[in-house]
Amino acid sequence: MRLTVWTYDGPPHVGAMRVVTAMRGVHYVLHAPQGDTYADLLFTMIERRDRRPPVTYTTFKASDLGADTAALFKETARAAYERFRPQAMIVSPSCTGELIQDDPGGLAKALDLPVPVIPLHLNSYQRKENWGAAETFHALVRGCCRGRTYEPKPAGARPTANILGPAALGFRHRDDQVEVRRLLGLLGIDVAVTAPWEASPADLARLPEADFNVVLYPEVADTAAKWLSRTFRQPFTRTIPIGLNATRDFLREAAELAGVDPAPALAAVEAEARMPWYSASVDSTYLTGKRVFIFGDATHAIAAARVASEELGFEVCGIGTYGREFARDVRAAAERLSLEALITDDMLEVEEAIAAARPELVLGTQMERHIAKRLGLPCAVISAPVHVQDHPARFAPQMGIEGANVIFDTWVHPLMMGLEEHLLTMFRDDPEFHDEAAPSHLGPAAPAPVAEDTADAALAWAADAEQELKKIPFFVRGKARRNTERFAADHGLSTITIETLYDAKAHFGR
Amino acid sequence: MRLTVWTYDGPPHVGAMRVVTAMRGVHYVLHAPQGDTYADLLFTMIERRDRRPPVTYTTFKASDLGADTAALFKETARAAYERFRPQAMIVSPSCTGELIQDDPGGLAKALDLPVPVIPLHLNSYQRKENWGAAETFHALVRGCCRGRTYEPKPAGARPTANILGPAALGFRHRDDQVEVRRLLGLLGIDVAVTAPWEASPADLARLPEADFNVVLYPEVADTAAKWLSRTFRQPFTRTIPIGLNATRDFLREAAELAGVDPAPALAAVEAEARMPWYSASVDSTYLTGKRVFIFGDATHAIAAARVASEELGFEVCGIGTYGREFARDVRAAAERLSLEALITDDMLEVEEAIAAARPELVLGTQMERHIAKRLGLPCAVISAPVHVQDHPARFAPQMGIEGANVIFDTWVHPLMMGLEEHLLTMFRDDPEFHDEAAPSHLGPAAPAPVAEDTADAALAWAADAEQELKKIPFFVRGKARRNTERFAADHGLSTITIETLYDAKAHFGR
Amino acid sequence: MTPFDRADPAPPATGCADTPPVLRERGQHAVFCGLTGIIWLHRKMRDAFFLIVGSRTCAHLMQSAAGVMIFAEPRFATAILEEQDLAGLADANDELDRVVDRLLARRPDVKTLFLVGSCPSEVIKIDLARAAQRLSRRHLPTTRVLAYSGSGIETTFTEGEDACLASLVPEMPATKAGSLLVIGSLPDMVEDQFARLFAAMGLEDTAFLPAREAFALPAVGPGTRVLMAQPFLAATAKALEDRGAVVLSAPYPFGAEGTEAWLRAGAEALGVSPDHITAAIAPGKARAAKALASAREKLAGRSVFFFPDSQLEIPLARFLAREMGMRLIEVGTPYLHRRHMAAEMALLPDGVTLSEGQDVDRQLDRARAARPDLTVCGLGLANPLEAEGLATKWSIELVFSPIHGFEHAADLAELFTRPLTRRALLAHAQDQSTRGPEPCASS
Amino acid sequence: MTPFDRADPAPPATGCADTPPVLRERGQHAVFCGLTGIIWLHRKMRDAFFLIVGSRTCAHLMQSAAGVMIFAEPRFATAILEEQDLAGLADANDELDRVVDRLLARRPDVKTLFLVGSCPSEVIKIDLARAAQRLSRRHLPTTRVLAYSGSGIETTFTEGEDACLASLVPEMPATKAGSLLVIGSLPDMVEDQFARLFAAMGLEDTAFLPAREAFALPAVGPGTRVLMAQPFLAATAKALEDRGAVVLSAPYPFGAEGTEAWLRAGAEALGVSPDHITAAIAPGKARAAKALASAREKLAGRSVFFFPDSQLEIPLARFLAREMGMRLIEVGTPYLHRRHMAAEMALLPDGVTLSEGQDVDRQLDRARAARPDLTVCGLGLANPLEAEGLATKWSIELVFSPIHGFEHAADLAELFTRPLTRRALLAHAQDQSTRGPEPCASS
Repeated sequence: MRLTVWTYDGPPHVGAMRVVTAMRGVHYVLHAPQGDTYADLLFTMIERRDRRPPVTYTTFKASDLGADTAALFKETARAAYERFRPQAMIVSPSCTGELIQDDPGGLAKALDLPVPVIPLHLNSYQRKENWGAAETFHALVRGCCRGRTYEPKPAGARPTANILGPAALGFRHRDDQVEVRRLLGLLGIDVAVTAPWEASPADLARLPEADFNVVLYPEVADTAAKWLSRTFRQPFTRTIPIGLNATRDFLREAAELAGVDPAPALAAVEAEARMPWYSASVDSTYLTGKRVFIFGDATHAIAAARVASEELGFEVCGIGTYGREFARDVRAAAERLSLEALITDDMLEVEEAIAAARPELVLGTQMERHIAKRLGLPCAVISAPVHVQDHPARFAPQMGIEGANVIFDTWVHPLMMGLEEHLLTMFRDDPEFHDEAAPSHLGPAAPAPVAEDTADAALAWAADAEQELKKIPFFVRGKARRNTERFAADHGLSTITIETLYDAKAHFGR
Repeated sequence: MRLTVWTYDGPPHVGAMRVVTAMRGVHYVLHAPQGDTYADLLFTMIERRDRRPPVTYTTFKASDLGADTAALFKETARAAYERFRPQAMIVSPSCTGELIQDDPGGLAKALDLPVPVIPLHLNSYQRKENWGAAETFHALVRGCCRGRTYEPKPAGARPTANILGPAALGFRHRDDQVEVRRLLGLLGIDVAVTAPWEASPADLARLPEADFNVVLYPEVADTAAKWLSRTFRQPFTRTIPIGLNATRDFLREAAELAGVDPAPALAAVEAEARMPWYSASVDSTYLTGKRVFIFGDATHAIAAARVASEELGFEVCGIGTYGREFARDVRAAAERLSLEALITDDMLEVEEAIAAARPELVLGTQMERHIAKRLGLPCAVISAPVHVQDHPARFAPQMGIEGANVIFDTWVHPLMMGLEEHLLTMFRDDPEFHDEAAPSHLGPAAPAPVAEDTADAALAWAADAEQELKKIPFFVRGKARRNTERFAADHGLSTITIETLYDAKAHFGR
Repeated sequence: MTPFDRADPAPPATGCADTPPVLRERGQHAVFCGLTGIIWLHRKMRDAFFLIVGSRTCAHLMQSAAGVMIFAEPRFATAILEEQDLAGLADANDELDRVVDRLLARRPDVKTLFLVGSCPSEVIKIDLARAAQRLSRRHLPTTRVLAYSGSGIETTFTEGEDACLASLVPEMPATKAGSLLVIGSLPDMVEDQFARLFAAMGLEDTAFLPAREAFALPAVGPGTRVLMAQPFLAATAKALEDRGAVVLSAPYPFGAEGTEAWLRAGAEALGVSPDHITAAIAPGKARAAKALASAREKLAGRSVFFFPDSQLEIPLARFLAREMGMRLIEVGTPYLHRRHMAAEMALLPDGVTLSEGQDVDRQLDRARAARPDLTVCGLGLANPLEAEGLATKWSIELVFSPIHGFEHAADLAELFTRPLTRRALLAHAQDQSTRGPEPCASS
Repeated sequence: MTPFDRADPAPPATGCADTPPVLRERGQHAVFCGLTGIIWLHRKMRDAFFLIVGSRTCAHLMQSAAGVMIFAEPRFATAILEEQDLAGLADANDELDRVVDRLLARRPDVKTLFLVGSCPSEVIKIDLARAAQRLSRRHLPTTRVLAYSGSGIETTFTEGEDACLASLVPEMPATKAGSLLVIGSLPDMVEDQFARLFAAMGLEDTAFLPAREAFALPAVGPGTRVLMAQPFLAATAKALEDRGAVVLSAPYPFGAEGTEAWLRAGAEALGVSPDHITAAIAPGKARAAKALASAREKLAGRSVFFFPDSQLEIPLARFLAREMGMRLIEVGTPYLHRRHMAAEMALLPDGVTLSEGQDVDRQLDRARAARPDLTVCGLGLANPLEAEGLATKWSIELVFSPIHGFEHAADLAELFTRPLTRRALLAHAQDQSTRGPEPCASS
């Protein structure tokens, strides 16, 4: 048993729902008790979808367990087919369904429906949401491409690519694919199929026709892309175009796969992107070296680390993911930053790590927003799981040129602005314009008290040193406290005096 | 003398700078002391422009006053021409310059420069920034169109329009014109000239060639559009396409002026706009009847009132403007909402009006953000003057289809979300999930104490009634207090009891 | 009784001769399971903690249904079963002990810990009742450990609260005194209002279950008269009867009519004179009448369709029909307890269709065919129906909001008028935009 | 003296034989006027209020230069002159009285009110000094009213602080005691650090002007030794000399070297022994040396170009040249006071170009030609120069930030390294992106 307060990933069948809900013409029959129907509201409320997910639940009860739940499944599956007439169906048990061992796949096969019925094996007691999405997408692609064989592309045709990965309930999937389609357009590459987003089973069957695949979200599309690569010799892109450097890399990678010249597209990036100027303009100087803690799915965490350190000039002081499937990649990214990656799906562990790192900005999921709020830290959201507010009405991609603009605004917004920091530094005792005031552009709010516990119980702060510490503006006070205590510990001091404070400052620098 | 803490409008020569800084090929010689050069940073810092404004200041000193400031002006103007080689120049004194009565226009004429030199008469002790912008644009248009005459348009040509109004330092001018250009594209109308934004004097000279003018910001373009209408029989649009209803109206109005069918463009609005669904979706039900106070320039205040009441279902409880030139229009808009408009440029008066209205949301300028913060009210910015943060990197128009999406996100963001409101209502005494918590999606912040003064000194709250009032969630408590006190006053009660509180609730409704 | 016993699934109908016909449906249900009640229970009982023994789905349900909006660390958690837990049950008990020890070490302020059974824990038959006894022995007197089931194979939505409260009943101290006990979670503000009203009738010692501190349970005995503030508490009522209490029959306190009848039933049972009651309730009753008048203008003559959700459907439909003049097309309820609904059903207008259970697709067909003016349904259905042009009221709000009693009668009505008002506002504005352009620029 | 007198425009150079050549320029200045000092003065003196008598431009300057970022109601305002005020000056005085009465009624906590002259008020010759006397008579003992000019035709940027402090000097009580007076606004934290250091040398009663409460002015007399913490206080120094004080000559306390020399000058003048001083400053000096080492690595050998701004340019250039090893291309200063800069100029390296006054376009031409590694300039020029590929440091930050003394020597250096670090970071990353794609996806 694993004690859990909040979860990052839902169960694997929710991943399956994210795939089928994004698609058209697929129906999912889930062998599950009635409580599992809550999952519908993820899509209708958090993502504000205007249709029910294409899912039918058998909603068996305790009284059915003694009777024939297998018959209930067959009856439900047949009725669902009759009502929705999908091009393909998927079937699986939810976690409770697994326990009663009814074999939905076999039962559905026995119905002999006139469309492909694809059984999923989701291992609910081992696997999680993203794995479920990848497995479902893979199963659907395999199922729909059955019988297709590798055919060499005719020479001289305009290059084409599929966009793989965008699913329902993803973080900005709706808008990312629009921006990536634009990037491919800049290269003169046509998009053959985008999937699962609004793709039908017939569209999936056309996947092998494209020259290569663009994998936007490895969490969803990696397994399928690899199968397509093995089966139809379709290469796929590995760069996630989040941030302008990655966007440039992506353009080069896609151009190479398509055999086109990336130069015009790269020139368009330089001409159109606003983020480099916003980041270079002098008001952004104060962003330099701000310590950020990053946590999210692997794709967004790795991308955020690169954007933060290369394009915004932040210092990444912590990085982690809840996505164990891609732990190796996150560890590698951490190593490049001389950090140790935090691989966990225990939100309390993440909270501890953030509290210990005392960052000046947290980039995370909705869960890290909880944590940052409690610790009194600024935070921006970079990855699912997210709030209804992170499915905005406006165009808000993370990828490509406009994605970089969006990232600049979003990550800088929670911070105190440059000149304001200095005014605060100078006059922080002023009764009207004081230290506890929130950044002036944020709401009618004062920051929650920053957790100011001394980490090491063996250390004591002299009263005047504590007083002197309070003269340091709150947005760097945590760091000053941490550095001073580390300095004292390293030097075997048990009491921290004003001198210790300034010795530590001289030692560590600002 | 007028005692002023903050100003909404700068001096008129700043309006002139907003016009020439947006343009290309114009230079402005300003007869002004050195302190007036601060205005450059408005453009380079707040708007992050990468070029100095095309302005040369004479920067006369006290010691020059005894000597020949006129000679200084001439020397400066000649040097500026030599250095910058503009297509046209404008000259004027700033406020101090006006006092020394040197007549820059006459002096510049005497220089006999080989380009048009247009003198401005800005009346710094009477007029303000927006008037200065309108006057400057008008003067430049007249100056550059000198000698042009009305020519009927050839029949059968594709319809064309100019976009008039976007200037430097405006509220979202950069992005609005992109969106409006797209709207005109949907109608099949070509944009001939956009001005002043990136227009040259030569472009201004081409203005009379278009079929009609689109006035985006009457504050800047109204005077010029009227002159063009009188002089070249060019009609101009009067609808400002902020919000979807106004966007539809705008499309119909432009279609009529161009003689085209608006139906395809209107259909595109329905197909593309996300705001109607976001506003209709059930999570938005709680927005219904929220009381909003609106203040800004006339254009944005009037538009905001329409969007708030028609498209978001808010109740407008106050509207006003600092733009006296368009006071009549704001009064008319207020009358349609059964309100009296607040026409003032005294920020303290605005603060009083907001405190008295106790709105649940403030839509205003940077100044109202100050006020709302002090009063503990949520606020979104809808009009200049604005902060550096309101010149975002991302595409953030207010007009057209995407503008409506942006407005939805921006105005709803400061509010507590629907379900959250209800949880708060139910369990507001819970020590962990309490009333003083900020909306959960906002930063590490607790709302400032809402000003809870009793308006009428003759009224007293019984202790248990005060206690009962505190059980009402803070986001509607202000209204409950105001209603109860009004009820007590109307009924001649001097003490407010629990019964009074509930009597008032029954009387006024929720 | 174990915490997993539930009320008799089909008690004989009592005292209600002319009940309306009931459409019993079987098919896909789209209703929360009983775990969901923890969302309000963990906020209402401030010294309690809820530990669900279940799957990742249970944990995900909890945070998705409302959790992500609550920023403080919640007073609930899930012990997620993993592959190895499925193999050996003895190990599962050890695991549970370990998890509870860790939890209570972290939260020593917890005085009542509920172990909450789920679908998987029920199917693999982990005996949480026995585990609770074992853990109570270990952690009392600091922490009392109880167990109940919120599993979706046994409970729907609000039945989770019923099972939870029922598990508290055996812990209540005994009394011989005569007094009133109101059962069902109420918003604190509403609880205070009812307490004030009963106090005004001389019933100063009216008790509430659950109390704000779960550890401080009210007493129960033969003198106890139980007034149900919520209709879904059959198991709790039965458990109280087992302790000798008398459960009163009354309509539920929704709307002015329901509130008056409910207050009278409680007060009269304790011997308060009708005149005394009339005098005590007069101001609130008058206020409710006044406040409801304008809502009635908006609702009268409109039709309403209830999808099953919280078992509040019948009392709310009664209020909408009788006080607001609405037409009831179909009133769905996940489960119909005829005895506890008898007083309500007697008040329903003729010709209403009641439905029990659900086949959600067929019910949607009926709703689409009827095109009601207002559809009351869960969050999974609301936006899709809005997109089809039907105005909806999301039903879970009716469980969270203060809607009981005189002072909130108009708030209750307003929850139904608001979607209609909004649709009218937005639609009107769009019609309006066929007017000519606004005179925005002039002078 | 009236508050509008300024320091002698060209005092004879003293004690500095080999001063570097000075390029005197005439042309467009791009420097703030003296009003801007109110941005920090109104925060430093917490009982003071600044009423600018000026135009809408003055009000707009104040909020644009920094105001919109300060959310509390500022302790400054503008009495905006309107058309009718220009006609009759007698009326203007009445108007001023009315505005001041209204202001003080609203802010009864104001103990010192400064009437601040502006370009328009100077040109139309409103006599604010007389007005201040009249208003002081009316509002004392609650509020003292003083006047000075911050007009841009008479003062540049930091000269506003000079004029303000000079206006306070006649109000200072007299003393015969010998003590140290530090003049110039310092961040509170820095003031505390200096006070601690002087106290460690036995100078417990070191006073600061301005004090945090403007009403509580320090005393002055023949025993007073004045140590200038900022270089731009010529008028204030002169006014103190008129009161009998002796103004000490020293480098300014920027960098370890400047700080030590400055502290020594102050302490020695009060008779502290050199050894005592050496002992007291040793820890801070050692810390500064240590902390500055890494900054020096980043700055040594790089070139720097100063546009004129705050008169801090020469001391800062001295620090950058001598302690950081930077090459000085041009050091512009709006105004060069040779006497108060004598100790600094003696320390400047050979071959540096000093420029006084400004022709901004020609100076930009020189900067573009020199392509310095770092350009220190105002906010109007910084982004345009960045866009041309020049790294810049916005100079106003040097006035706001704690940069004085040992403990902030590295912070001062860091203000110059940061733009270089940032440019390097961002440029490096862009080069890096010519690497192959990141291995983002795998399994």
